[in-house]
Amino acid sequence: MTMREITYRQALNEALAEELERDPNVFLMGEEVAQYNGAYKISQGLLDRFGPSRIIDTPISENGFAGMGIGAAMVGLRPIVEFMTFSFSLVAFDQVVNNAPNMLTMSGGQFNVPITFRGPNGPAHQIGATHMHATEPLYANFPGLKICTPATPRDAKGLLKTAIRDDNPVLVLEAELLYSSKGLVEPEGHELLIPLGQAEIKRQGSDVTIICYAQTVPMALAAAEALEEEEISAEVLDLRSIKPLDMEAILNSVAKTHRVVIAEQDRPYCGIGSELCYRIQKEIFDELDAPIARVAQEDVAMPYNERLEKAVLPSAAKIVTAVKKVCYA
Amino acid sequence: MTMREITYRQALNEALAEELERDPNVFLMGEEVAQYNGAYKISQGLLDRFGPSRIIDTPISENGFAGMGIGAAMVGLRPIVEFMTFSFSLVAFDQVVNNAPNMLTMSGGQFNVPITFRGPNGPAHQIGATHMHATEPLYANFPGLKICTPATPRDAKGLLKTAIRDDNPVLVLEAELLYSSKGLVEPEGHELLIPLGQAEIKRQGSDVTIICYAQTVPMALAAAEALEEEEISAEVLDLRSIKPLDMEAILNSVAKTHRVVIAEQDRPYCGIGSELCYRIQKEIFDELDAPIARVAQEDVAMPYNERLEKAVLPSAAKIVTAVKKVCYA
Amino acid sequence: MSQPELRDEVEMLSLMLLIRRFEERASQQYQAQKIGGFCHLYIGQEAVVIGAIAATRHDDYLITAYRDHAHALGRGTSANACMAEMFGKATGCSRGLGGSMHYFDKANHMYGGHAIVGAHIPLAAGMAFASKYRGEDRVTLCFFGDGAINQGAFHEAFNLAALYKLPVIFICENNLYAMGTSVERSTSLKQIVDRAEGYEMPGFVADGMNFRDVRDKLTEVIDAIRKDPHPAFVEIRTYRYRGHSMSDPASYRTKEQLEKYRMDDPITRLRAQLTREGKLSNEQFDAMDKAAKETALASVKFAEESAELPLEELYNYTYVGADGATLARAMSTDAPPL
Amino acid sequence: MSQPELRDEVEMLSLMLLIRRFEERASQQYQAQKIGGFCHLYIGQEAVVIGAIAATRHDDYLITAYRDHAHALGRGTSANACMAEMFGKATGCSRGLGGSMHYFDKANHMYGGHAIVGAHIPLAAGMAFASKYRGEDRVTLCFFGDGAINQGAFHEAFNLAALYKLPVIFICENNLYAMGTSVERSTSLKQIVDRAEGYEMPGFVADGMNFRDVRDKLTEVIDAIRKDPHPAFVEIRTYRYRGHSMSDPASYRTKEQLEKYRMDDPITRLRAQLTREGKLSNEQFDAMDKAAKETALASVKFAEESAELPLEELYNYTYVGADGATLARAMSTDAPPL
Ligand SMILES: Cc1ncc(C[n+]2csc(CCOP(=O)(O)OP(=O)(O)O)c2C)c(N)n1
Ligand SMILES: Cc1ncc(C[n+]2csc(CCOP(=O)(O)OP(=O)(O)O)c2C)c(N)n1
Ligand SMILES: [Mg+2]
Ligand SMILES: [Mg+2]
Repeated sequence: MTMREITYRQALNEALAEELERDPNVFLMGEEVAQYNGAYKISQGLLDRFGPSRIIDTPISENGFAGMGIGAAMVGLRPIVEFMTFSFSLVAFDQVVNNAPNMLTMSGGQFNVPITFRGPNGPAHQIGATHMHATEPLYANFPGLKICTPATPRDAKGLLKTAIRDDNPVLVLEAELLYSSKGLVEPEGHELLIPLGQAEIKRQGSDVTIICYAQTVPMALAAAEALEEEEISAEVLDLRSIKPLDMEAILNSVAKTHRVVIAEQDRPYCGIGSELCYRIQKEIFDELDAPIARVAQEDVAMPYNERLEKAVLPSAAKIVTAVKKVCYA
Repeated sequence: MTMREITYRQALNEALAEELERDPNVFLMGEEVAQYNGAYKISQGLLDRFGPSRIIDTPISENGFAGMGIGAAMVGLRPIVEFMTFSFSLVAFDQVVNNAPNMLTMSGGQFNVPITFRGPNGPAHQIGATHMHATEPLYANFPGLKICTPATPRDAKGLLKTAIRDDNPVLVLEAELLYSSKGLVEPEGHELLIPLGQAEIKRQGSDVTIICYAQTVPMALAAAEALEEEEISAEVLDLRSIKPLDMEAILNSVAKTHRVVIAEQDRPYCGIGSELCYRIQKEIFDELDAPIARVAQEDVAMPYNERLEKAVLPSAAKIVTAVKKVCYA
Repeated sequence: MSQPELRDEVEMLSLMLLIRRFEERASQQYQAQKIGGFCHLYIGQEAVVIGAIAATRHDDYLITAYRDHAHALGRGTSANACMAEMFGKATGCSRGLGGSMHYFDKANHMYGGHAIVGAHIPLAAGMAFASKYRGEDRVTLCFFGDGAINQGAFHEAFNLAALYKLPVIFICENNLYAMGTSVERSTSLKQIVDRAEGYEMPGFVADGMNFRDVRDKLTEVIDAIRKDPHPAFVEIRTYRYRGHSMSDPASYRTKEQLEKYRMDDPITRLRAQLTREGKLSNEQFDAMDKAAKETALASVKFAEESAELPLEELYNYTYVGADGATLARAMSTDAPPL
Repeated sequence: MSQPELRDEVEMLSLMLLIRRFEERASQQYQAQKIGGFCHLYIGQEAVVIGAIAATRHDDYLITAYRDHAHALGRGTSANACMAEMFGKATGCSRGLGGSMHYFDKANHMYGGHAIVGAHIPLAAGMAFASKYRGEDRVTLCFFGDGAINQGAFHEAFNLAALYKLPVIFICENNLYAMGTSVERSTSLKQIVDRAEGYEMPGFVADGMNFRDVRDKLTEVIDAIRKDPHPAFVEIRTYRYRGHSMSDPASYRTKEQLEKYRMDDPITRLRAQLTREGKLSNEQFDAMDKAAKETALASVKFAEESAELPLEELYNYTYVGADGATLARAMSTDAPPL
């Protein structure tokens, strides 16, 4: 099978097109997804191909159309709801956390909600305090949701397709800053389905495990590269899914390296790394040769100024610093 | 000074009355706070005493009146916004997390937002999946917010008064299940101000530190009592504030006991205990004699059935189990 | 599918009686602490839901808020399943996981039972969207209270439904109060139905104490919607005899107001109409009432004798799929109950 | 305080010119990558904000969305502070922490610059609440786009403002599009102003390409509000010449439509009115335009030469109070920048 090099954006677009093609119950709705082909052009060409009854432009009513998606899912459709960014999902928060994941329990198992919420999430560039939220720790706190965070075109395609087919509500948290990045993906038509809840080792190593996801994956790879020069061999473990969490992969890697740095794109307090810390020390406390270190955002509202923004965000350099901290601890 | 025994409800009521009396810029708004005297009667008598221009009934528009409070705070008032429960703050999520705490940064320091959001939060009894959210880990993730979680009448009064006087947005997360509980409080008129960010040891002990807050405080105390019979001496540390977090008090206690159980009322994934795990192991990794254990909710949507609900929630018995786990580890 | 026959009025009256007797029992059981949490009684409003049900097909979608016992009973959920739900039993319509506020019954096209004020209104738009998407002529009935009309969710759903011309009837059960807040203290409008104008949606008013008025107005609206999908807003004026929930003494209302509405009782009125028209004898009515009371009483027995879900099923309702329980259990901390 | 004198029209025209020339420069600087993030130009809409400012007092509260350069400049924020803000410099009106979408200027009663669509509308209600609470006769001006009217926040704020009779003017700058979505594709209404009816709020329409029409309509509305506090809704019909933001080619619009509006340019029109009436010579206009261009150019120089906030101040803007920076820094993880 010859792999093709395509962008993360293209990969998402292919996933949408393939699933729309496969299942007439699948439809896409959101702001500017149809006539404008998507604010970030993820839905390019889909209106032309699938028509206005399946590719649906909405008003700026996130709470309303998120709820519409949930209602449609309760009666058998499989909606894909695009948030122009997940920062705007905060005005729809109640629908995403109270209706989508609670319905199964509240109805005693009668109503599952096969909906996919997707869109860019987390750090972007200089768009300020309200527009760059990494929402993964907020949503991870709610039982009933599944969450994935692809970092490569291949993962983007394979995870989105799986999400659309899942019978539970799934959030596909895309990385805006990686939309134009390229990577190898199986040929079109090849059924690429990557299971939710499977991490992937993106680089083998033996001295330290860098756990990362979404936008921190390329940073972790760059850090690993830099560390090689200092003779530190870093394993880069991409979670790919936040929920379910692949604890097995994590523990296997940590059992090998005995040192952990978590590189996360979110804010620190009750972030993804907090939970990982608990779970890792819980399972293999005695295997750890140093405290687990984290590289998360600084705990400040995001400044517009570029230099300050950079200071707030994780980076390869910060990951290197943290790795050294745990390696020479 | 002779202390009086009053309820948690009464303590909150006194705090409101004293602050309304002290500062004409303070006002209270929310659903049923005025004519109905509060759904949980926290604002009993305040309408009669302070009149309808300062004790204001609202429609069921949480997002709208939370935003109104923020706007009023930007121009110099000091609003107290009651959420009938913090579960309903989820429909106002964007206002609480995007407007209140970001304003200071976005305006380059020109606009602080001296607002208090308060109301019952976390587990209640048999009101189901949508109505019992422990919102503290969600809000703790946002820089710019302060959060306190009183567990006793004295803390309720002292923390609420401090919150109202704070120039930042503060969330006072009250414990509905403790509203009728009693405790000793300084006489009325005594200026009881408990600083945000100061934990309190509610019971001294030497073998294990049980970190708790809000509804898990009485559980932890009961657990400690039970453990005494098994000759385990448990120190009960009540965080009182979630943000800022009193790491000094935590580390002092852990340095003494070397074992930690975190008893939290929230859900596990990215909960308060997750963050504590990270911070404790980060600071005194070598002092820990066992992995840190947590007792949080089960990660399921809250069932109505009483027995299942009980199985989901933390309890004294579960805390005892966890303590034994870390003590015999 | 063609229009159903006009549902038999005597049968509809018996449903109204069932609702009333069922809730009287529920109230008693609540006081006896057999029922937990919140419990909101519908007594006084019976003509609203039964009028609507008389005007609709069984396969039309129905969704409502937390004051939902009547909606389920009206749709055909058994009194047993309804009572058992409040008792938290596995035989309940939501297996005891939902409680009074979350009645669901898929087979009877009852889509809940929703407790966050206003939050189910967008769901109704989505259900209507789905029937239009599939080319069905189903109508979605969405009930909510007068307090819900000031939620953002209401507004967004109304605009979306109007924009996409969705076949949904938004029914505001205006019982004059949202907890202790009267409509004029919550809403800047002379009459609620006028909110429809802000969306160029047709608006109607019906007398919620009068079964026939509700049924006839809704029949007209539904006919129009089935022919040509579009949303409509119907304000149905009614009254709840009891407090907001079991714990509310309702001291914000006058005795006179309550008495005025009691004099206009929907059951008494429909009974009188039918009797006058020779369609119902006193004996028949008494028999119906007796049957309703027996059904209600039997439901208590049924609920009491039913089993709860076994603790082992705790993790079974968070995710569907073969590994659902494993996923839900994975995040347990250090003292799991199982 | 008494009504202010009618503001001098020539001065108002010069403000409109300043806005236009400033944004032309900003556009150029954006293309040169001196400005980051999102940048939304107001060109074409100048008569809206300046008409409003001509009708209000300087101490009236003003709040708007992210297309906010004109609102700050109109209120008296210097071009230097505005340009420096986009450059992310400490001399910017929000110290370079807000960027184009978050202009704030407390001294000039400019309360932002808000980027979540609709989310600032409740803030406006709160500001108006505060002036009423204190017994001031201030009016709050709240600007938002046609796309914002379908947010729940809009609806809740409208009802609250109407219910509490708050002195706030909600101004919808209807420029026909929300990004690529035209009003008729987002809103189920023949005209936006009719939304006011759903709240029994007075509604008005003004021609946003005509400074005098905006000013006169708003003067009337404001007079009424100052006498007797209440909210009002004003739809002002206008057009943005540029794309939604710098990155939008606006291919969803026709050339003809754009040309039609350009022919009706608000600056050209006010100039012609004043010239016709002998209040403005061509020389005066040219001098004003030249001054506007120079101010804009100088603002670029100022912004370029200004310093950024030092990195050490990173933690200073999260909490106020003596220990604010300590609190913000406390949650740092293992590789803090400082
Ligand atoms: C978002 C939200 N806010 C507040 C509540 C609490 N609450 C439950 S019912 C209710 C009153 C609703 O009144 P109405 O809509 O008129 O319905 P009714 O009870 O009269 O049937 C309130 C405030 C809630 N459940 N959800
Ligand atoms: C809640 C939310 N959803 C989506 C966006 C993205 N967004 C920014 S501006 C905009 C269009 C707004 O249009 P309009 O209100 O007409 O204002 P205009 O840009 O025409 O001035 C959208 C969708 C946002 N900022 N906030
Ligand atoms: Mg009501
Ligand atoms: Mg617009």
